[in-house]
Amino acid sequence: MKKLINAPEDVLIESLRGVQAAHPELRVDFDNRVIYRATPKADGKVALISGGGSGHEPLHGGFVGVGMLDAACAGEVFTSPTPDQMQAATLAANRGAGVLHIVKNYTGDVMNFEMAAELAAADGVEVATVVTDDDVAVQDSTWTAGRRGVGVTVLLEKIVGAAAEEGRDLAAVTAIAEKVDANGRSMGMALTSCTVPAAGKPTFDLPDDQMEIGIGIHGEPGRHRVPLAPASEIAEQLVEPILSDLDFTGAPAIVMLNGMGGSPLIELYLMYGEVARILEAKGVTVARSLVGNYITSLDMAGCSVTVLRADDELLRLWDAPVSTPGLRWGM
Amino acid sequence: MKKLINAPEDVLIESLRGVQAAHPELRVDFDNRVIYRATPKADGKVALISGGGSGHEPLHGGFVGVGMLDAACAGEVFTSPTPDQMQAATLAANRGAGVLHIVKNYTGDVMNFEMAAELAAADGVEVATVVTDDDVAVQDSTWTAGRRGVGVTVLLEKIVGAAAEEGRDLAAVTAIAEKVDANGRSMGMALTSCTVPAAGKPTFDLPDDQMEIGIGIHGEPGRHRVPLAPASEIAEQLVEPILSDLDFTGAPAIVMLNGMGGSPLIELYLMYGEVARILEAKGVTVARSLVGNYITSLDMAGCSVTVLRADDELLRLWDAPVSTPGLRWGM
Amino acid sequence: MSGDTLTIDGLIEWLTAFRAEIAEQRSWLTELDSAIGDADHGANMARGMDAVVAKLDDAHPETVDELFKAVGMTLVGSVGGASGPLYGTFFLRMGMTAGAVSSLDGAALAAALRAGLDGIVARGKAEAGDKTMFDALAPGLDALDAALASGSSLADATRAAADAALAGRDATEPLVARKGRASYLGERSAGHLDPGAASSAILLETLAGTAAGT
Amino acid sequence: MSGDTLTIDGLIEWLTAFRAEIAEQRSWLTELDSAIGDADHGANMARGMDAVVAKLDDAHPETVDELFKAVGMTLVGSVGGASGPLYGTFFLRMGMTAGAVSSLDGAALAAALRAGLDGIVARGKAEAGDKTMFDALAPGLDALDAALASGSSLADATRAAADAALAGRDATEPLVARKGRASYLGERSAGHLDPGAASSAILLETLAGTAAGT
Ligand SMILES: Nc1ncnc2c1ncn2[C@@H]1O[C@H](COP(=O)(O)OP(=O)(O)O)[C@@H](O)[C@H]1O
Ligand SMILES: Nc1ncnc2c1ncn2[C@@H]1O[C@H](COP(=O)(O)OP(=O)(O)O)[C@@H](O)[C@H]1O
Ligand SMILES: [Mg+2]
Ligand SMILES: [Mg+2]
Ligand SMILES: [Mg+2]
Ligand SMILES: [Mg+2]
Repeated sequence: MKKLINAPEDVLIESLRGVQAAHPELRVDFDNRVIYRATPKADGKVALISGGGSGHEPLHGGFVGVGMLDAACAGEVFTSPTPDQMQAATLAANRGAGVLHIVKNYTGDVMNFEMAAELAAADGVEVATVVTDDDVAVQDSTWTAGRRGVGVTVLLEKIVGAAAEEGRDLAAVTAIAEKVDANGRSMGMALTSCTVPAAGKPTFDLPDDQMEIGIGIHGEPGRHRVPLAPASEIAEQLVEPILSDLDFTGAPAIVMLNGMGGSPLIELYLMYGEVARILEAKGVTVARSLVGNYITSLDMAGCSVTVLRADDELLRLWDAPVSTPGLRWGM
Repeated sequence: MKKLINAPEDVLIESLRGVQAAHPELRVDFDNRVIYRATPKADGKVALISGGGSGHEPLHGGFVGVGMLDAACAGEVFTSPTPDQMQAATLAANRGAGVLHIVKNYTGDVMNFEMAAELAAADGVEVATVVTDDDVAVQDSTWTAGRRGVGVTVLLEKIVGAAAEEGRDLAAVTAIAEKVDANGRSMGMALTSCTVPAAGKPTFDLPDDQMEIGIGIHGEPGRHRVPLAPASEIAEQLVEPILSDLDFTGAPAIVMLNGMGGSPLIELYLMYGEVARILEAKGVTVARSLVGNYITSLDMAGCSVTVLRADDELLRLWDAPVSTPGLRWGM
Repeated sequence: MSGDTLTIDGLIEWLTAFRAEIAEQRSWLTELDSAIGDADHGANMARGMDAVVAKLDDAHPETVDELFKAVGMTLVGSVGGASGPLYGTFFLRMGMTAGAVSSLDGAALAAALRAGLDGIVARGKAEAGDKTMFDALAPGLDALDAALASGSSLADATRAAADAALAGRDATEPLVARKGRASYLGERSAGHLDPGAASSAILLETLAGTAAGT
Repeated sequence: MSGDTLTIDGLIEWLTAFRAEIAEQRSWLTELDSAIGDADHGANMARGMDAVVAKLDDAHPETVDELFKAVGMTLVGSVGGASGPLYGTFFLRMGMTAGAVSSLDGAALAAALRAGLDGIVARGKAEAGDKTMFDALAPGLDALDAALASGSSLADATRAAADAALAGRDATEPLVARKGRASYLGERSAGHLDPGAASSAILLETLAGTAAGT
């Protein structure tokens, strides 16, 4: 394992130390492993909290700041944080208008956030929860864990963050969150596995002439292993399942071409070119786009595509000022 | 070779297509492979042009925009662009106040920009040139090619871009550029090699228990191959040669912890924590910092440290608004 | 332990043995989780049980409910992931059912374990054959109940439970997962043991070992 | 080619042969550049010479200066890196020195090549022993001059030049680079052939081949 780390068990806390050193605009609670805005938002506004396993940076800690999250709870690598972390974040971030928990749909994350919400309710804080589940690689059904929450989480945190900043109440903010989740779809692929520091070796082996289609963001194998293909075909394999899952025509789309962490930007732009070409051919109008590493899987090489069916309101919230380490514009 | 590409010879042009699709605020001249601001700056302001081999993204194309570059010329991967590209960019970007060429110190880049400056001068455009050479891994001497230009190029493009935006004349803008270069030092390391698409395999082999210290940004081997070490020791090995080359005490420093492209953000933050700790112990006051992938070497895993000895003027220019795909704040 | 009951010390012995065996099997559990999950089950369980043992070194619980509450809260607060709330809930419910007693006989132990399993189901909604820890625990507790009903000693009954859990764990191999991360792999989840079933089998195995006085 | 001169067609034959041999040796040149540079010399030279041959298919130059100007401009405009301006300048200077003639005899060829090398030095400031293309070209042209001075035929003189260039190329192996990218490696640049010296040796080798009528 070749990594810029000291001991595997210290990766999380030491990385948080770097975050605190690099970002005076953030405040890191090292005991609870929670990243807050150094200056909390005004009283009376809904607070947004997210969190999850580490290894997906900039998600979530890199999205704490004006216009996005109020706090992010960092779990061990690929392991949901614990209820006490979430409860601490909920109590500290609450400005009296309630707290929205943004949870990616994984059994662990859902259960831990559920317990945290119970604890916070017991402490008298109003908590609402949105669970993202946008990964079309996973078949949706009620008798399974359902779809994974992946790329749409980034778009949701931005858009809903803007709504909270505007001062809308918890019900309205939650409704927008649900709208974003309902209208977003993602699909990912991997050229390589990634290496969890505590595991010390790649999660799976992938021969030089194969790739995984339908991966999530935890270094897990995907739905299919297929022969390595040119970028144009990879783009087809990612976009097609998205478009067959939801009609994206007749509305402005927000599109993210996300890198999994180990793929260089030159390749991500190349992939975005292919994706944009296909979307145009299929009659999808791209109104906004984002290309880069936003929700990653450690050092995995690969990418994912997220398409959000937007409307004027969502576009306006998307364009609203945001100032976080990972996403910044308008201020 | 596992990459998100089609044919190796099409990587550059197809990636530019993605850049154009993702960034309506930029205009790509595909014939000349030059990236411009879609809306040129006002007449009478100095224009800033840079360029170099591709594979270092976001440098340089990702730094075109308000507050930074006016145009960036893209060469083939790791290959300087040609004089005709640079001449085209110089003529198109000139707003009547002259053009500064920002050149990283590599024989090819220097010679091609030299020829371009000759051509532009023949066309009546006033051209000044700054050559960055901040890599302390390379011994400085007059009978060699001198030091490589690496990380300081990013800081320089930002700071000098702000100076040009303020309306200072070519001599003043050039003087600031020279000041930044003279006061910046960098040092890099690699955990892995990278793969140039046209070469099809890693530029060098690096056993699992070794790393390269003193690399540049072209996937080349470094000055020394040493045993793999914990992050804290790697940080020492990067910071020590920088601090022994220039006195960074008694002035505010701007510090960049840059990823080489294949290292995940969690590791870069961890490294930054180590670097910040050492700098503090050595009496260096970090006034501003930047952590992420800014000047990369394709998919190489590793990082570099850049430290700039700043002053009030440079800090003010650093803080000035900037809006590019790769760096954005204040607007 | 004294005869056919487990005292607080006996229960702590069990938890200590569980922690030791988890440490031993840590890489294997992670390997199982690499195949159909995210390669952290070994680290998760090891972190949690290390915390539990550290906690018990400090806490000196006097009653079984205090003991299991401490275990459950520690797991919930230190593990995260799916296994944190599930194992945490398991022990919290065990404690609530056991009450403020100082030892558990066979029937009380079986009732507590059953309540723990019900807690897992309440949290995770797993059913038989979903390819989860349920598939090791449920047959294990069924075997425990049956053995106790037929008059087996605690040692023999927990041995039967451990064997059944092991068989249940092995039976997860061909299953297609319907819960947890492995469910994202669909058909590809078949052909691998479930990591949580594997750690649960270890839990009942170490219980049998403790009850046997080894 | 006719006897002891190279006509325009002969020179084009040379350039075509150079392009073919570069294509042949492309991976090797890139491998040399991988060891002490940035792994693009093969791609650079191949891209440039492909462009040159495509250009000459269109351009039909009537005089040697037109021919070499077209070659030099094409290389400058298509190669980039260090080799683009260097090889480009080499041919531009060759054309300027050769002038508007329709063929080159030995002396005229030698003078043009010498001017080309001077152009490389003017651009790149390389000296003997810096571990660059200079170290293949300079001994090659010295040998050419010497052979012509002693009355050798064009074929024999260019053969001597090619052999000397090859020896010069091989002699770059132990050198520590002082120019170009390889200089960044310091001592570690020793023990490897210089890629530019290797392509330059091919340039003179294919010249000898053409002059020999092969
Ligand atoms: N809904 C559920 N009900 C019961 N057990 C579950 C459920 N979901 C997951 N598990 C168990 O949790 C195990 C995985 O635990 P672990 O790897 O520690 O957490 P995570 O899946 O969050 O990474 C699975 O092997 C499975 O046995
Ligand atoms: N200053 C110089 N003078 C002469 N030749 C040089 C000089 N610098 C570099 N070269 C030659 O250029 C070759 C490298 O060319 P190439 O790999 O195409 O360009 P780059 O070094 O820009 O990647 C070197 O092997 C060397 O022979
Ligand atoms: Mg996990
Ligand atoms: Mg090059
Ligand atoms: Mg797991
Ligand atoms: Mg090269």
